[in-house]
Amino acid sequence: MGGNSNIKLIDDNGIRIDGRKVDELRPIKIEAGVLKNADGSAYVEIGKNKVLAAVYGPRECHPRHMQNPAKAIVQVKYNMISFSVDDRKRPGPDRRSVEISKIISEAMEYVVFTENYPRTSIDVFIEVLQANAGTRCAGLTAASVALADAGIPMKDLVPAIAVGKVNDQVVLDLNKEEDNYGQADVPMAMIPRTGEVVLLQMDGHLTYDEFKYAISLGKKACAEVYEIQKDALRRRYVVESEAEQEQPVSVPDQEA
Amino acid sequence: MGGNSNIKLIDDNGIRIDGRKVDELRPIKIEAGVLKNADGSAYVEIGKNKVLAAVYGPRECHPRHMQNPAKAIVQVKYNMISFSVDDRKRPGPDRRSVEISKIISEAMEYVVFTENYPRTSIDVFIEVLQANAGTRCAGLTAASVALADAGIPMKDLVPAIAVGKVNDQVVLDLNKEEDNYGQADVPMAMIPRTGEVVLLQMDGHLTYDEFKYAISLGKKACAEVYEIQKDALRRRYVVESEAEQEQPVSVPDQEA
Amino acid sequence: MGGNSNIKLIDDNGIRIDGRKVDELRPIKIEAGVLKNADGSAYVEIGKNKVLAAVYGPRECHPRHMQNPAKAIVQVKYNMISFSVDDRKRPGPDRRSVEISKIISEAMEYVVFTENYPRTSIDVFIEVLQANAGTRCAGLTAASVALADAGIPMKDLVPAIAVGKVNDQVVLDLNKEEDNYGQADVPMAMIPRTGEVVLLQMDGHLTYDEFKYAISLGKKACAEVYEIQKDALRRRYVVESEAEQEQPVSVPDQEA
Amino acid sequence: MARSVVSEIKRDHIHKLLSTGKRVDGRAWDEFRPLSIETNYVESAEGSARVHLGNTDVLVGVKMLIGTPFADTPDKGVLSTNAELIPMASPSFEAGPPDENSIELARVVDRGIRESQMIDLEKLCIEPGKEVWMNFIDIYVLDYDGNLFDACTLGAVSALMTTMVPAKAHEKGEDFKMPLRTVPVSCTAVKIENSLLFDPTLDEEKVADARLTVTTDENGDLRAMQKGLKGAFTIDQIENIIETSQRLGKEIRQSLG
Amino acid sequence: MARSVVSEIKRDHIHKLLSTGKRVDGRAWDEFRPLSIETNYVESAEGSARVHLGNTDVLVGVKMLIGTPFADTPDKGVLSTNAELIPMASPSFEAGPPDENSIELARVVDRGIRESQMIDLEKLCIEPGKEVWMNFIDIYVLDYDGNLFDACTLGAVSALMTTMVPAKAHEKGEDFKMPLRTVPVSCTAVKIENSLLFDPTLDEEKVADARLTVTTDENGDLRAMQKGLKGAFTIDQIENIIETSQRLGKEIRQSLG
Amino acid sequence: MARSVVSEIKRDHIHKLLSTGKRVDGRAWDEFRPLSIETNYVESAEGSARVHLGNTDVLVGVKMLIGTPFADTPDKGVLSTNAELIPMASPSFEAGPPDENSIELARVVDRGIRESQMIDLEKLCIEPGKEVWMNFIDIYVLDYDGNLFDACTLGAVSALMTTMVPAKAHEKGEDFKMPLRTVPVSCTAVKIENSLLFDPTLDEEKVADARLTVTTDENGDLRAMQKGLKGAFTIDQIENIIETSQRLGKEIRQSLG
Repeated sequence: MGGNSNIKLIDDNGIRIDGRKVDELRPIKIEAGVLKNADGSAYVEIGKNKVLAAVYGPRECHPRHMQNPAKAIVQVKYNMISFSVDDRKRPGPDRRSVEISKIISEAMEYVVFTENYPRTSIDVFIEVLQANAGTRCAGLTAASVALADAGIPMKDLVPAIAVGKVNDQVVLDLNKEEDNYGQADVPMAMIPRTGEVVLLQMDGHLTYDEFKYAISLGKKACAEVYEIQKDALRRRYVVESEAEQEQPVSVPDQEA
Repeated sequence: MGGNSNIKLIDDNGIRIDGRKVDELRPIKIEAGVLKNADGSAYVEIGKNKVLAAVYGPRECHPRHMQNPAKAIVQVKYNMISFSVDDRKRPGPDRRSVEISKIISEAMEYVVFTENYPRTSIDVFIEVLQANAGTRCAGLTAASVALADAGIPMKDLVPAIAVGKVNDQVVLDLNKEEDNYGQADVPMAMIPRTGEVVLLQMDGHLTYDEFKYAISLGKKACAEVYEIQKDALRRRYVVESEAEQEQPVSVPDQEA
Repeated sequence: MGGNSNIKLIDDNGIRIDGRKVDELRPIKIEAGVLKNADGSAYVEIGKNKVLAAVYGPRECHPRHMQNPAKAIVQVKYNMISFSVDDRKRPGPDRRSVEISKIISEAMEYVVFTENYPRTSIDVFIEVLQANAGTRCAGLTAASVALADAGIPMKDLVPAIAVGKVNDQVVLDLNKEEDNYGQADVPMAMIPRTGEVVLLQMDGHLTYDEFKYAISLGKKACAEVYEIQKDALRRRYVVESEAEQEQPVSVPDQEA
Repeated sequence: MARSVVSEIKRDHIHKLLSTGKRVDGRAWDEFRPLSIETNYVESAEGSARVHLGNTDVLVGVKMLIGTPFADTPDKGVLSTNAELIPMASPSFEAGPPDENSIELARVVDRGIRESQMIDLEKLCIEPGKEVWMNFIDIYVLDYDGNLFDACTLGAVSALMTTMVPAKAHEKGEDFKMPLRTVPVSCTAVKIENSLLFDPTLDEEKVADARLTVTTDENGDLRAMQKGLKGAFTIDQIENIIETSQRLGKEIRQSLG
Repeated sequence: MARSVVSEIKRDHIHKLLSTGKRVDGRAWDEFRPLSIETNYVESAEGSARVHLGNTDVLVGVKMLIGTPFADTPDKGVLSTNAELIPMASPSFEAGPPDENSIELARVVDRGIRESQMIDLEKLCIEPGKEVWMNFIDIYVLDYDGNLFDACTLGAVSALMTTMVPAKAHEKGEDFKMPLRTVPVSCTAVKIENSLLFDPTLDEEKVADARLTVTTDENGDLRAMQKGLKGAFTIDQIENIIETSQRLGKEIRQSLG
Repeated sequence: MARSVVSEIKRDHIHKLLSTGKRVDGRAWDEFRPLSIETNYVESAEGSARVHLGNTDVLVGVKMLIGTPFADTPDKGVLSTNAELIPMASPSFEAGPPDENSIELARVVDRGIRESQMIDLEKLCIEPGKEVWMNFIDIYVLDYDGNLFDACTLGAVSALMTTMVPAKAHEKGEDFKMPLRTVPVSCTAVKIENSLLFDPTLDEEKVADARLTVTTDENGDLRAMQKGLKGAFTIDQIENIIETSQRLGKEIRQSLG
């Protein structure tokens, strides 16, 4: 967090530089089933973020010593492509993406019924194509839609959003400028039905009261994102059903 | 390719800077069976290039997941030693040598009767000791002699040569200066008996007619190289037969 | 070795900059059993060196292809922590530590009854916390105490010490300044009971006579170090016996 | 096991159809799959293009940085091409540094652009021997259904055609369009037994004996070629592929506008 | 196999005790293990601390070098935090480059120090845009018995509190104390079924469902948080952990002098 | 399996012969195999030598670049020695970065050259603290039949003796011969039971208990030593090896001309 910057990011009417109110999300677009090879996939746009998620599995777990005889392991790899940010990022994992992959993996493992698939691996690949703050939340949001698209049983979808503090105000869903010059960032993921928090990080400076307010904002936003996730899956289901009726007989294994 | 350079590399009598005619090969020297540990080996000098090839195998294939239950895999590693070029090359594979290793592997796999050796690996190591343009062709030329020296059944030997374009003329077997300042380079490998092309690359600028002429030059040159390869094996066979008659009884496992 | 430096490291009374005589060791402190997780451990201070050694094993050998069906392998990893030296050392093995790990491994393998534990690995980790010349000898000295602490049968403990040459005199147990500006360094490890040398290196410049004198100094010093090693184990044994009598019943597996 | 039985069945199916002159998806032997290109797909890149060629889906971005030129070309910008076969795109792709397949792919794409002299690298020199523009072309394969060579060359060429050099942000004057001279197009064919097939799908690639990529320029001249896979071509086959690539290249180039 | 039976037994034991409100080692749910900190443990470091928290044993050193600042913070020193989970410390740690566990550990410790603005990085600027002090905080875990986040944050904070900037050796004037502004303290709790336990031992971590680390400053304000493990927290539980961390943080901070 | 039976037979054979005072190839215990050295083998190196020692075959090249000196030796050239045990040379060598064997080999060769002060590194300083010559000695083992330490030291020393410093190409005046002061020679012996054998073959190395390498200078003084393998030496044995190395070193040095 850049800390107490003098840059004015919220005007006197409480309007942010992209025209939003402090408790308003950026426009969100979610699509399920966007890739052919993956067993499940999803595309998420939130503001200027563009994120793809693909799921392979349950499949044989490599390396074998990572197999769990009692359940599947969920391995999420979060990655930013080299030109998704202003400065070219060298391809390959950096320390930030290793940490994010770990906490998203842990969050997803909570909702997937891993006991159904002992000894297997469920691999989720998140690629950030264009980044504009909040990519780990967009990635997690995409991941659970992709898992559902892959037909993997889950307790529930996992919507995620970041709350932050800018110009001494708690605001929802920071954009890039707010993230760069803001005072705090709280990425979180919550299962709306149960109120359980499966991802939570914080950095910057918040009083305890500010934090409690931030969490309440995040809770409401997760519920909104959740509806958009469900809607994407609903649309996907319709498309798939129609496709099944139209599909011509062709290569043998497409029938299998 | 450096492109249309003004450097005059062919004189008015059609003679190149090293005294050759445009369709003339550099002096070639091939020797088979030059290393003791390898199952087969060959040394090739073509102009100032000095190249060694060694074959190990058929032997157990590592890592195991690369094993093919139906046939052997041919793994060629092409490498330039650090002081084989003017600027010291850092030891270890670079992107260029990875690509060359791949295309030479593919070329060799075509001629080796890999079905004879299921689940095994045939490993070919090419080391460029001194480089002077055309090392991939010299390496491939050495590789098939080393395979024959190792007693591995093959459809045929694989002679290789580069054709190029210099001062707007198509010329055979570029040397280093011609390669640096030339306009096109076409490394190729052809099995003389069948006319099959197993390696072909091109970069630079050629009209289609120039290309066709280049291929015809290369075809003739491959036939020449082929004779020198066979001669090396013939000489090797003679030496070996003589050695067998002279060999004293010594360490037990030499008898095995 | 810096070679014939003009820096005076021994005064006219034969006293070194840290007050020692030429054949005098730095103060040595050894403690066994200093870590909880390791199967055996030891801490060695010699002058300003601070070194920890930990032993795990005999345990399953990874990777499996390194298993020896007839005996255990001894794998020592010597490492300097990043702030153990004046210039920050990048974490991870460098070439120096790879070489030292190898020769310490070889020395330890001689004394461990490896035949007792076929197919296993005995892993020794040496961490130099603070370095002041002679760390490989301090590490080897710590390693055999840690092995004894782990209850692994050995022919004997292995004391090690460096002898060197400073201001044209052969001196025992170089400190950092003597090592930096000295003329020769001879790290050695000798089993006092048998007089067998299991580690020996030399660099710098020694006449043969100087070398022979150096070895005789080292031999006496190894006997001194040996006594301190044994004393550490004796103290450790007493502590352990007392602890056994006092230990309350607690977590189940501590009883196992 | 199941997977290899399926692939055996697919192989037979492809061969049987080919023997009657047909491809599985009904295309002619020299017909490309539907092609769509969306340029400027990623704002943070100086140029970018997302290419769908049938079900093959690739994203290419161009980033431009200021750096020092190579010692032997002090007055030229630097071109660097990298390809990532990310595990998202196929169950057969693994995470990790570029392997031989992605290296070959990057180098063949690079060769087509470099050898056709598409980019006027002299115009990307800021101060000879000191400062030049470095072009990083990064290729990400998002979904893999065959013929990456052509899809990625198309992506790289399209991204370059929309690239603006960000001079202003680096205080080097006004932004300007990437200085380009020609538009190279690559066409790839595989050989399956004695049939030649352009723009192979993944299923076709898997049963192919040999592969040839031909990159041509506006004049139909040859700029780069790469033979691949474990089979051989006759010279007739090579000439057939070149002539067809010259023809198809012209059509594809027009669609690039 | 034997190992997993033991761990099954341990798990049952921990659960059974917890159901009666007790921990295996007799501590209260919000009680830390005995803490001892030896500062200046390593002379060759500019600052160092060896921390024993129960049987967890970590050594932290600070090295200071002169380097160039980042382009976006030309007037600030650089902070770099690294953690090594060396195989000496646990049979489960492997040699090699930092894995996801050591990266997360280093980043959480770093975040607590960075976001609390503990170090006055402006005072570590020598010449803006040219020369600044670079702080390398290196964490070595020597013996692992749980709760590395708190032990390592304590080690890093203690090492920084004793760090002298070696200006003289670099001909940059007189040595001076590391310019510090605040003392962040992290407190970590795990959730096992419905119990919350602070400063978990390794055995407790192994059976825990979720973990939360809260780093607070002198005012009890929040500076960094990290939720981990494969379980979830309710908001009530999170608030309970934060409030307890504020209280425990104050006590621990006093002991740092 | 078959391989290990063969090695068992070989071992017995070697032992049986040694018990009668003989080596498998008929040499005396202190006799080197035939040695041939071809210098200037590779034109692109500043100096090079190909060494055959019996069936051991190594190629050493010296490349010289201009670089910056180390901070603590601002007026000295830099020496860097690297050894590659390439898979061509033996079925037991694997591709990849240097392992412990090639690192030990490179460091022992380097130590002999460095500690004997063979190269007058002060004469390789161009501008103190700014520019010096960097010597890269690269060792490639082409065929491995034992005693790499001595073959590679001979190769490195011979390559250095023919090295011309390429000053002209770098616009640093006229080329000049590498400034040398002495010729170090290493002699290596192994111990098999109670026999000492110099210049061991691969078969002898495989059954050896311990190895000792002794590098001496023209005066017979000791410059570097390295004990290896999992056995021990008595002091008497060490002294025997040193005295013999002094004698053999003198003979070998003469053959280097």
